[in-house]
Amino acid sequence: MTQDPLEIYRKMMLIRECEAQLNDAFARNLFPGYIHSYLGQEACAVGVCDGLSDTDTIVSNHRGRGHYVAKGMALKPMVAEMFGKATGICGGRGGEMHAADPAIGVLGGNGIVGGGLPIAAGAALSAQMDGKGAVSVAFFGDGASNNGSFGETLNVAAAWKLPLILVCENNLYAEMTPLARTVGQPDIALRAAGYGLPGEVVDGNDVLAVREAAGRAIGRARAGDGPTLLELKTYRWGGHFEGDPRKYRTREEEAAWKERCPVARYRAVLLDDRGIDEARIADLEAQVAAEVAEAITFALESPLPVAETALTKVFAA
Amino acid sequence: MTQDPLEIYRKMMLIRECEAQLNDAFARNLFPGYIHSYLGQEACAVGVCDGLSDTDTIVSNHRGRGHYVAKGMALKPMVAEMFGKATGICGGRGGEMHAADPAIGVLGGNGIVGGGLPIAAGAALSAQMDGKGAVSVAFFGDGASNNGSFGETLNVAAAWKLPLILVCENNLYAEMTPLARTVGQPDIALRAAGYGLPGEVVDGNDVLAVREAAGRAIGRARAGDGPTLLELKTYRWGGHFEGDPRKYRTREEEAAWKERCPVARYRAVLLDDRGIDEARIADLEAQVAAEVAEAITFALESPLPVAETALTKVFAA
Amino acid sequence: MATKTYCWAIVDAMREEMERDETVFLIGEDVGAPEGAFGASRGLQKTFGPSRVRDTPISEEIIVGLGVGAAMTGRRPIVEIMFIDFLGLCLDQIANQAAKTHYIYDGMFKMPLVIRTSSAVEMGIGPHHSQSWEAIVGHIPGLKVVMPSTPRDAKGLLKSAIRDNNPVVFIEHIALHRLKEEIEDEELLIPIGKADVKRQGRDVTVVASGLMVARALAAAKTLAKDGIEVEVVDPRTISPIDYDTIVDSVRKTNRALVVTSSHKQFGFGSEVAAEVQERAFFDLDQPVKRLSPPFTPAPFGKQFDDYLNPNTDAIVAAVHELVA
Amino acid sequence: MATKTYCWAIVDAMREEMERDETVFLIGEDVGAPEGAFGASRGLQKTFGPSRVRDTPISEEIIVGLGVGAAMTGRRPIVEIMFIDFLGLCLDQIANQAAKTHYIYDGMFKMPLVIRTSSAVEMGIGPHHSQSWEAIVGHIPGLKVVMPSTPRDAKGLLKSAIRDNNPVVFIEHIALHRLKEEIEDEELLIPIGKADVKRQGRDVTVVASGLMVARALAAAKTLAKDGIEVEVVDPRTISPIDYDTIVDSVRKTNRALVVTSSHKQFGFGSEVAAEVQERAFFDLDQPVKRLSPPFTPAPFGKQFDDYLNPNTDAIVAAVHELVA
Ligand SMILES: Cc1ncc(C[n+]2csc(CCOP(=O)(O)OP(=O)(O)O)c2C)c(N)n1
Ligand SMILES: Cc1ncc(C[n+]2csc(CCOP(=O)(O)OP(=O)(O)O)c2C)c(N)n1
Ligand SMILES: [Mg+2]
Ligand SMILES: [Mg+2]
Repeated sequence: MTQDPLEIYRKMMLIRECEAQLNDAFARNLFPGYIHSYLGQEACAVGVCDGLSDTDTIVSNHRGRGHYVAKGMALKPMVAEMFGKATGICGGRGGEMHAADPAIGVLGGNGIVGGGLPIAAGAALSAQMDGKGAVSVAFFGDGASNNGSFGETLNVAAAWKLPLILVCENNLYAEMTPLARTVGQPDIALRAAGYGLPGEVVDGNDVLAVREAAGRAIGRARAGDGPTLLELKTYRWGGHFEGDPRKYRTREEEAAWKERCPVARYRAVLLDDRGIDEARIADLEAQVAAEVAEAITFALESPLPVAETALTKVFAA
Repeated sequence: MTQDPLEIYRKMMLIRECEAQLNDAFARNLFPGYIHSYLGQEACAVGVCDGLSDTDTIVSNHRGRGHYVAKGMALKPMVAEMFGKATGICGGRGGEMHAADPAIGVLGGNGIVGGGLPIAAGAALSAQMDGKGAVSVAFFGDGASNNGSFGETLNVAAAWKLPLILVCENNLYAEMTPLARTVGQPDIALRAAGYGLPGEVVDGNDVLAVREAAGRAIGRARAGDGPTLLELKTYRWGGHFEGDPRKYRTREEEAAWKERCPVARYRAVLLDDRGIDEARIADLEAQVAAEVAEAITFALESPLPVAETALTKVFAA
Repeated sequence: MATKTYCWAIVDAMREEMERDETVFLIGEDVGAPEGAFGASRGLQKTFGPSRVRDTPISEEIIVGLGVGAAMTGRRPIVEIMFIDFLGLCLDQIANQAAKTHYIYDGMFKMPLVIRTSSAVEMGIGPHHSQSWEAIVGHIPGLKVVMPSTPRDAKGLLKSAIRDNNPVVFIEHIALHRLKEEIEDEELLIPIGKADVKRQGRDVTVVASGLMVARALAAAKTLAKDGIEVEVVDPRTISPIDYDTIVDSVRKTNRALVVTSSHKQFGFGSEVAAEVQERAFFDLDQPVKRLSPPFTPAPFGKQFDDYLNPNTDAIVAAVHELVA
Repeated sequence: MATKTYCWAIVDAMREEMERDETVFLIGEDVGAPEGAFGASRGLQKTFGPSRVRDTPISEEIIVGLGVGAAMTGRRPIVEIMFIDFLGLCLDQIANQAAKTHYIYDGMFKMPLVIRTSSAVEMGIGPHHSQSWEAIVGHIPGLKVVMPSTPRDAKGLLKSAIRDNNPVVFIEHIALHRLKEEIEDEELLIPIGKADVKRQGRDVTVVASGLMVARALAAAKTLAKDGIEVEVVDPRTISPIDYDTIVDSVRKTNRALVVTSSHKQFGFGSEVAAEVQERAFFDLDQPVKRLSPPFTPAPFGKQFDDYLNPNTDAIVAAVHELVA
């Protein structure tokens, strides 16, 4: 775990800036395709990944940039991938929903809701067989928790005591449908007990709370004590994708959640509790903004992959 | 619900005899294919179905004869179906894993473990839309509760308050694998709470306990109060199918469960608590045995369907 | 007559059938209050209420299963699977349950179930949203599979599908949703299983489905300038295929090309080529040709899609080869 | 040399590869302590322990998914899906995850995953255990699909599949499990993607897979008595298909018949017929014929299976028609 409290803030700001500047590029018609923004959920990815090292793995979903950044993916190739550029980490083939980096344990995003959970369990099985204390994390949404793969994964993870941390980012919506309309009971974490693993509801907008809960779960997993389901209550500031008119919720609800901004909250902690001065924070913010701007410029200026390359790498040698 | 306590006994004995005489036919090489015996689980089907009427529906699984008999399927066409005969209720096309009768609300068995749960939910949705208080029951095994369809069904049923009773017959094994090896927690009923519906563990070898619990669940469903998950703890006396050498468990374990024979237990209740005399019971037993023998003879003497009929009824008019 | 988009044609078909028959209902992700991820259920929940037009959780297996159970108990469900790429999560309910129930139970149950789904092949959305999997459902006996290429066909076929007593997989294409066409005000029912000759011609038969129909027609226009008259046959129904119409055309033209958005391997192109050569071998002057995207996943980005998928020029070139 | 059953050949292949490479492991329903529902993992858990040979719950989606995740992190999983009829429960993990991961991530991950599964078509077990769905996985780019018809092929292909860095769907047939053949004691690796000419002949090429290979050979014997020499080609690999071998044979015989246990519609027969007519049109004296079960579900009972599935007599008759 990071000892430097500013490092946590830097990661959160990296995500925040990345999302803001990508939305900006989108608004200026510079982005190809959909953006599934991670704005508002920064504390989730950063709090969880803070306890992980490069030998631990994560599996992401369609809303993955926060996870990629928090796990330490290099910014330029990550952003270039979002634009589908040849300089992207997957050469531009993956695009907005798919980036990966085996070197730091990022096993990819997914276009299939719930598709990553079984894969994360597979990575946990590998880690268990290796016996070196590595863990696997699955990030998924509240919507994914209603898919069949969720129950299968909880059960297998509990039965085999896999070193798996199941992180449900409950942002209250799946596309345009509020969670309350599609579940019998709104706390996803409560589903854990029935499958025989611990489950915990955490304030997903409080990075320190997430970090603590994740730390406990990671510790249990490393010690061979099996999986944990964490439900991080949070909110997706944007629409399902950029451009979504968000008719399914009120501007008041959005404003109330923005009041609980995870970045601002942690900034206040730094200022008030950790005695870090405003100037240092502002400095870091400027630096992060510049870094992201550079990555976006890099992506915009990068070439598209040559179309003929689509015929390559269907099979591995 | 049946008021006549002997009627419940008759149904249990019908199942018991049916299974015993089918096994006998199997031993004499008169049965085509596999027999998934229901011996030992009689109280489950009878206890649950006692609260149902013909307008209520059930969905069964691969171990379905108990359900068919308990729901009132005519014996001869049911048994003939098991033998794949032209006189079977499905003309012999369904065979041992598939019998149905829309007239009494039997929506079929299934060769796919877990395949029936979503269908039962669909029938419950129909019943809810009809608004006439009918309910739907899904029978499935402990093994099926580990399939993705289980979680999806619990969640939808709870979210929509469907008039659905989910009956898990936990007989401790899925094929040759004991449940304990494939779950993190052995009580399937405990999974209900996390999805927002009531769950209850019931002694599946006590027909009155099953009947009572099912009655409550059916009552809730009829009243519009939504679904219930019942876990009936029971035991499969035979192997997964007849001929299975049952190497995965001890003869002692089997003997201990046979001590708790659901049929003998209820027989004792009739004798001891209800003051029904031995002769009347023995009479009924003889009558049931004869009825089953007649059905088996009917099936054995019936012709196989003409092979060319396989080309018909792929589509409905 | 009114000009309608493909998307509105879908909405109209459902609305008309829901008005006509109260056992018809619609469920799926975002189909209710949000009125469809692509607007294909606009106004329906407002008219028919939240019981008959319901949002489901992201639970593809039970979405189809709910339809199966409801169809067995007297209703006519329309269930929506947002993208056909999600078929892998619900194929059991489609192929083992919906497709076989009428048959297994000796005709005791009808299965008037419509599974509406969409392809987004060529829209640049990447590998999990760019597949054209009609062949997978086409391989299953007991299913009907429909893939309309125009607004009018979409409306008429969807209405027929809803009235059909069998499971119908109804495959829309998101890129066609904005296509416009005049549609008569009278009731429109287009029979499932009938191909449509979209253009008459004597020289080459082009069998094209979905997105490819418009391109085949555009290619035919170009080729006409060179004096090559192409007959364009849109099967509309992928299973069962109307081979009578296709083979009649080939008997006349003696040359055939099949153009699809799905892979050649085990795909629609192979199916049609195999049957046509069997039925019309001695009428063929050339082997039946197939034009398809190559056998790779679909990477993210329009440039890949443009490269991988057959376009009008490729159709023109393939026809030239056939008549050379 | 030792005589081995098809089933023991499978066991031997896994045992040898597990001994050779400790990253190989096996999971599936009943594969561990019960040693396989059909005995195809006999002795493996005893030798390799319960961590490397594990019983899973009845959770097909995660069975494959566990393999995907483990393969991405350096292992070589063998996962068993008991019957291919259960593909509808795990097709997403096979087709969208396993098949595409290497491609999407630009080659950063290998996917050395074997999905072992079985067909029981023709065994009288009824509609949910009698399908031959090789065409469904054959339609997916990024997968290899193998379907051995003899013990020796089973062993050699399974060993190759385990060493392959790509996902391989390995389709056994339960009825072949007891088939016996002599297999060399030396290491046996049969390359994926190579067809095998099981019998030489000059008059007609019969392409047969799985259960049908033995029947094609039996038919060839009968036909030889009438002076008709049949060449029997067993593709062994369903995807990618070794068309070079098949087309070479057809160029020689000028007549081709494809015999399969899967439906003609969108099936292996159509795929082969389409490609063969495209590549060898002017060498063909007759259209490529296909012999397949009719397009119905499989009802319970041997009499139906015997009626529905191609038998030796039907092959003989079809060949006679081709040479008529
Ligand atoms: C299996 C599947 N079903 C549906 C979709 C379409 N879809 C994409 S994202 C999404 C909502 C996901 O909601 P949630 O899991 O809560 O994640 P969030 O978007 O809120 O982060 C849906 C329905 C999909 N991609 N995959
Ligand atoms: C989806 C699926 N997976 C596996 C099988 C093979 N199979 C048939 S019955 C069975 C065990 C089912 O166990 P359970 O649900 O507990 O029912 P029981 O047989 O104990 O009554 C299995 C694995 C199947 N038919 N369907
Ligand atoms: Mg969400
Ligand atoms: Mg069981």
